[in-house]
Amino acid sequence: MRKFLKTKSLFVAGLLCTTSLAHAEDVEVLHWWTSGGEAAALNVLKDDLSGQGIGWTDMPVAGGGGEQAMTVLRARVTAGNAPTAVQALGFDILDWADQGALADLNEVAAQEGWDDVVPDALKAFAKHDGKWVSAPVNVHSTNWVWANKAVLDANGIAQPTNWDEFVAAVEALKAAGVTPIAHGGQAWQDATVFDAVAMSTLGPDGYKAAFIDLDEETLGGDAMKEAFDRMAFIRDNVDENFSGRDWNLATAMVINGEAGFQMMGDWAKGEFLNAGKVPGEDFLCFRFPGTQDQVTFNADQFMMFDQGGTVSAEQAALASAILSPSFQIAFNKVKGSVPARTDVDGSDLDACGQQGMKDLAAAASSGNLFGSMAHGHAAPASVKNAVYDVVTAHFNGEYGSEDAVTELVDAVSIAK
Amino acid sequence: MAASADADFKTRLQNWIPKLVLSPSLAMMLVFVYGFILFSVYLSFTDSRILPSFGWVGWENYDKLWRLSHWETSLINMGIFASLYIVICTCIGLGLAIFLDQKIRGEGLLRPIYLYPMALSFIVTGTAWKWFLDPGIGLENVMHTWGWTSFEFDWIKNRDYAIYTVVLAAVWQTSGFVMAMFLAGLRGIDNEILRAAQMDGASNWNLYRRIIIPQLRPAFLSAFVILSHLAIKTFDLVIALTGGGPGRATELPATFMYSYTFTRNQMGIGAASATIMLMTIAAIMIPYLYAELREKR
Amino acid sequence: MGFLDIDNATKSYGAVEVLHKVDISVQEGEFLVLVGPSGCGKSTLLNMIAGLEEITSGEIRIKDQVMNGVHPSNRNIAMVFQSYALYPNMTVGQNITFGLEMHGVPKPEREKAMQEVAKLLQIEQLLDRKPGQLSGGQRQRVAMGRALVRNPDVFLFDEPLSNLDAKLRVDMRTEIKKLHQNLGTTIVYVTHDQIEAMTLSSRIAVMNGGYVQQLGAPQEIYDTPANIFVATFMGSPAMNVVPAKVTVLNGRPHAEVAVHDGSMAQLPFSQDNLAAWDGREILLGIRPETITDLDGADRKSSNIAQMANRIVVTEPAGSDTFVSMQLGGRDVIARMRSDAEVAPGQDFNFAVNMEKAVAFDPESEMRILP
Amino acid sequence: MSQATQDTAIRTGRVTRTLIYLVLLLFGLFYLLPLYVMLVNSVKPLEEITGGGMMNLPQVFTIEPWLKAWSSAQIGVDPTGLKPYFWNSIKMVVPAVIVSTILGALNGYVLTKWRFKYDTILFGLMLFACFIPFQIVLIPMARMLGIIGLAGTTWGLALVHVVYGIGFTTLYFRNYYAVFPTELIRAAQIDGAGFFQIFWRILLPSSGPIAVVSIIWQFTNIWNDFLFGASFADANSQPMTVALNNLVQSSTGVKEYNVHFAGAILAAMPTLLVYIVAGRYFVRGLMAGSVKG
Repeated sequence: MRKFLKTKSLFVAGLLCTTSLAHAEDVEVLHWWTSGGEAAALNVLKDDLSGQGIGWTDMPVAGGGGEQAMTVLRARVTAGNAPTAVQALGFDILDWADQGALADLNEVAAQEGWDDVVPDALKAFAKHDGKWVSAPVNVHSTNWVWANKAVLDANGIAQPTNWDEFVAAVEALKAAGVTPIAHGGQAWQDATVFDAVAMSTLGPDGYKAAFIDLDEETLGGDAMKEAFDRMAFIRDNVDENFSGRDWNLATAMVINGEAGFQMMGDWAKGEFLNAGKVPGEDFLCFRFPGTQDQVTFNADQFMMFDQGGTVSAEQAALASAILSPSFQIAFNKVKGSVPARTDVDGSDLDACGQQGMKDLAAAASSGNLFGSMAHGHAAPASVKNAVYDVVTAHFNGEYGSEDAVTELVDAVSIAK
Repeated sequence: MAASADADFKTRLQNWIPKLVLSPSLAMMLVFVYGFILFSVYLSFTDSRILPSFGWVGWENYDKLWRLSHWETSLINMGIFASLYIVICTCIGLGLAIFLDQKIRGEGLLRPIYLYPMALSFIVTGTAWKWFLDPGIGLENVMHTWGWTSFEFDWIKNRDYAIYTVVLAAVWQTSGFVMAMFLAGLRGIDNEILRAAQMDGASNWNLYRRIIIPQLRPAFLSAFVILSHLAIKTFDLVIALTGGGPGRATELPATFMYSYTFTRNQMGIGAASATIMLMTIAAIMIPYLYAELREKR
Repeated sequence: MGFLDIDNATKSYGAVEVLHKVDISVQEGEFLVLVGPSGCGKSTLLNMIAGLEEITSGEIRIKDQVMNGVHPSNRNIAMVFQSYALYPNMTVGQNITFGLEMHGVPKPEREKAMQEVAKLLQIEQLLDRKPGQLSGGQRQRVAMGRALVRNPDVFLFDEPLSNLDAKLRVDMRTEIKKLHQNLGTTIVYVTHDQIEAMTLSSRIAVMNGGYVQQLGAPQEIYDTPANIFVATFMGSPAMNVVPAKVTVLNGRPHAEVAVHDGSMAQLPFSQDNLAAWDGREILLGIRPETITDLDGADRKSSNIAQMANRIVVTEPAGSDTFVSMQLGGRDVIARMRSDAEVAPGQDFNFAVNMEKAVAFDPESEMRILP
Repeated sequence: MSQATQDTAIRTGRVTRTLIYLVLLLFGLFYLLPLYVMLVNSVKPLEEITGGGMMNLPQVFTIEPWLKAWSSAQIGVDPTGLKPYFWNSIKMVVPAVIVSTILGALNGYVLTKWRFKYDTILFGLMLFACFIPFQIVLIPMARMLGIIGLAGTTWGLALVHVVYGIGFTTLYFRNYYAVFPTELIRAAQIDGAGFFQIFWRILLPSSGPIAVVSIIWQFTNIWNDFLFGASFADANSQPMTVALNNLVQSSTGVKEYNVHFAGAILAAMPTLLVYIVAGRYFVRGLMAGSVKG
């Protein structure tokens, strides 16, 4: 076996030579969008392609926010049987590009002028060594707070704009016997909250230093301890049953008025809309207090796997279809996110969506757009998970803020 | 038998056919099990991250591994889980088998009920278990609506107790199977010995304690092998039930290894943990296999 | 050259030699019984003849063909096993014809052969049954049928009667003997039962510890056992072996043996060979049936000695009464007529047929007389 | 003493018996509980489930979730339900079970009746292989499948299951054949039967009980496997468990618990059937071999 695997690039090159030619007319897409809405959105893409005479081989593997799909991908690539396109997030794309496994989409990109319409923060993940390797689908922003308007109104709470106001609001809800914060105790949800809290506590520069540059001093600094203290406050204001809860069940608590707030990405909106709620009337969406100007994002992309050196017509068609304005709008309307290209007409989107587009454009132009740590857009998977470990252990009371900071520095250094 | 030089064709054929028949299985075993084990051990000394790569880093991965606090957690969990799981399954299995062996009416109905959990994977039953254990909608809630409001059962949400819910679900799945093995053992015992013991005035309790249970040794051993192998491989159960949480409180070596190899892109550390796992398994199983196989010779 | 030659056959497992240079030549039509206690190597030897175990060194020949390395099925032998080894999933008929089928005998011929054998063994009505439905005796017949149908050069029997109850065993024994007489086949038969060996065989090989202790006709082995092992193994109750001293009285060697009260009985030998042993210790072998009361003594014998001794226990067994006494410090059994008037504790005058007496060298345990 | 007329030697009093029945029934309930939860909730409309009362019987009975799970639920892009994946599973399970059982039987036969030097060590190696955690073989196995050209096929998947099932089937058959009388093999050899004839005509017809054990064991393990199915199958060969996972684990949107439960029961149906139908023979098979020394 070692002979086959002498060097990394040789290894992958060898794999790609054996890549099957069986799907000459089809594109095979590995993804984890299996819920009704997402599948409907993908169907837009599928129909688009079939209009061009290109078949769609569907390869869904749900579970764990794509973890399961990444395992499958690894097996597929190792077997020399890589799919045409794979749904992927942030650093995973760069990791695969490092392995030399991805296709060079520059030709398509040049034709379609991607460089001009995709924000730089996204390009950081969609391009590798100056080559387009991936087609971004959307941008989610993760530092949202969702609130039940009726509950807030009943308790005389206005939309909080900084941490202290947020604390006051939470205390008021608690006093009124409402669960202040709806939360699901899963590592990635804990980390999503932590993202927002850290951004508000450390400020954009501190966030960048800590989670993007992985600066040990910032990671171990006092501000970080403060962030953990705030996490402890949040922990004290969730209900007893939070552990292991799916995020959409937490959202349901806000929808039903059992809880006041939920910190969650923009995909939570779909739940409100599905429940027949109207943004601004029944529920509020606003940036996490203290992060009004910042946007932490994660973007779903389809990375294109090298199919034997050339980009096939089908693959090119798929990539261009993904970035076509019509698909971007159609998809993001369903998904709750905003388009990955900034030049599309957002008038079809709802109020939250339009707000999101505006925020994104503003943040992008003012340098306030940051990749989300919790969603793998700030640091590679190993670091991300190391942060998860510490955040979730702290959140579940395994150790205090002081220890959490030390653990964080340690865990990140092991994972680097 | 080594074939003599002057053996006839049929005899020579018969000498190598058995080996030939065994060889595909052996070849598969050597490549797909032992080859892969070696490969994995080798990887544990490399800088592999997302895919195997072959930069030699020596003991670095092991060093990192032992610095990770939740590797320790997962080992401790394994100890708690495996010992409780094996002991409880054996006790319940034996107890049920003994009870079921008392000429019970409806045995034909009860036996499949005890056995069926083994037929289901946790992908299937995970949600039901999660619901049942969830204090908000499960047992606790049901007890509350039935009027027992002080009833508390929130282990799955509790860092210190969550591992016991994993044990509970695991016991649910396999204790019936263990019961079947003991039942088979009980049915194989010669009734005359029991009658003789009764003539000697042994009470039922003594009959079981002194005569019957000692005779079930092979069943105990089989149960031990099957249970320990299931304990080591426990993976789906944790993923479906707690996802390793709350926090990392129910992480087991198998889930640890999986997450480092596949979701954290630290294949080297994953391989190191796999190597340690394999060595632990070997340390337990090899003496057992040696004793078992030697005896039979 | 015999019909079946076992020529210096040796068997070892690794470094352990379990059969030592066995040398037996069997004539056509002969009934050879290998007898000995368990672990003596008799079954190993049989398996070697069958080809089920390899020969480590030496040769086995059937009809002058060397059989070493020849597959069992090509040796033209048939075997009847202790457990009968009937294939449980086949009917009796299929069991009988399986071997023929394996040898490619066409179906009509198989049928014919099966019917003949079934008739011979009187199992025609069982042909459609499964072995599980048969009694022990019936299984035994089927097992023999399976062997017979092959019409082999040599029949091998591996303790075929040991799983039957006592009465059936005797019946089957007779049956096998009849079969041998009628068919005139060559048989090698393994048993640990010396009565079977005596009744069935034309020759017996007594084995122990991987050696053939003695090979000979049954009567020869009974009357002149080669050593103490053979002497005590063959015959039931076993031959009495007691320490004695040779004294020459009136020019004739006597065995001087202590009776119950320590006084010496002098038993004269028929032969003079032992004169050289004068004053030395020997082991005296006396078969139980040669110690009787005076009336029951063998009238044809020319050498009946008398011996007074005390009876310890009497055991009436219907046809005979067994009487035990102390002789030479050991328990000795005498076999009397059932109407002999004996009682425990009685001082009795025994008649010993010294014509049949045997003497052994106490050191080598080999027979020195006759 | 009247034991002679009794079947079992153990006698128990009336109170003890009542207690025994009570314990047995309680455990029966314990084992049935998850199935009950799944069944009850699979025939409720979704509103009734979200309204709470996990243990309650349905107020409105509906078969809709079952139909949906089987033929119209969204599995990925296409609303195909579990149906096509069911057949994928069958196509993978049947050959894998048959081949691994036959290989196990042959191995057991060789290891007990055609012993040779070091055979015990070989068996030990096979047995130890049962304990290998499957997670570590994923990557090298994927590469192997790629090399032999079986990547992403049902056959490749079946091969993987055969490889990792042989240890157990060999164990079962070896223990069973160990107590099978060797004299029968010898008799057949003298009768002229060869290696395979002996196996086919003599051993196999008597292997019913242990074959049942082996088949049940392999069938449930392979049918329930998720890891290999997800990793080594492609779009046309994904087994039922992967589809069920896609149905149940969808990350966003409304969770249709009733459909999930119905799907889960559907996915479990074949193994359940196997256990219920063959459970009786299972204990018998265990008795016949695998728990004996």
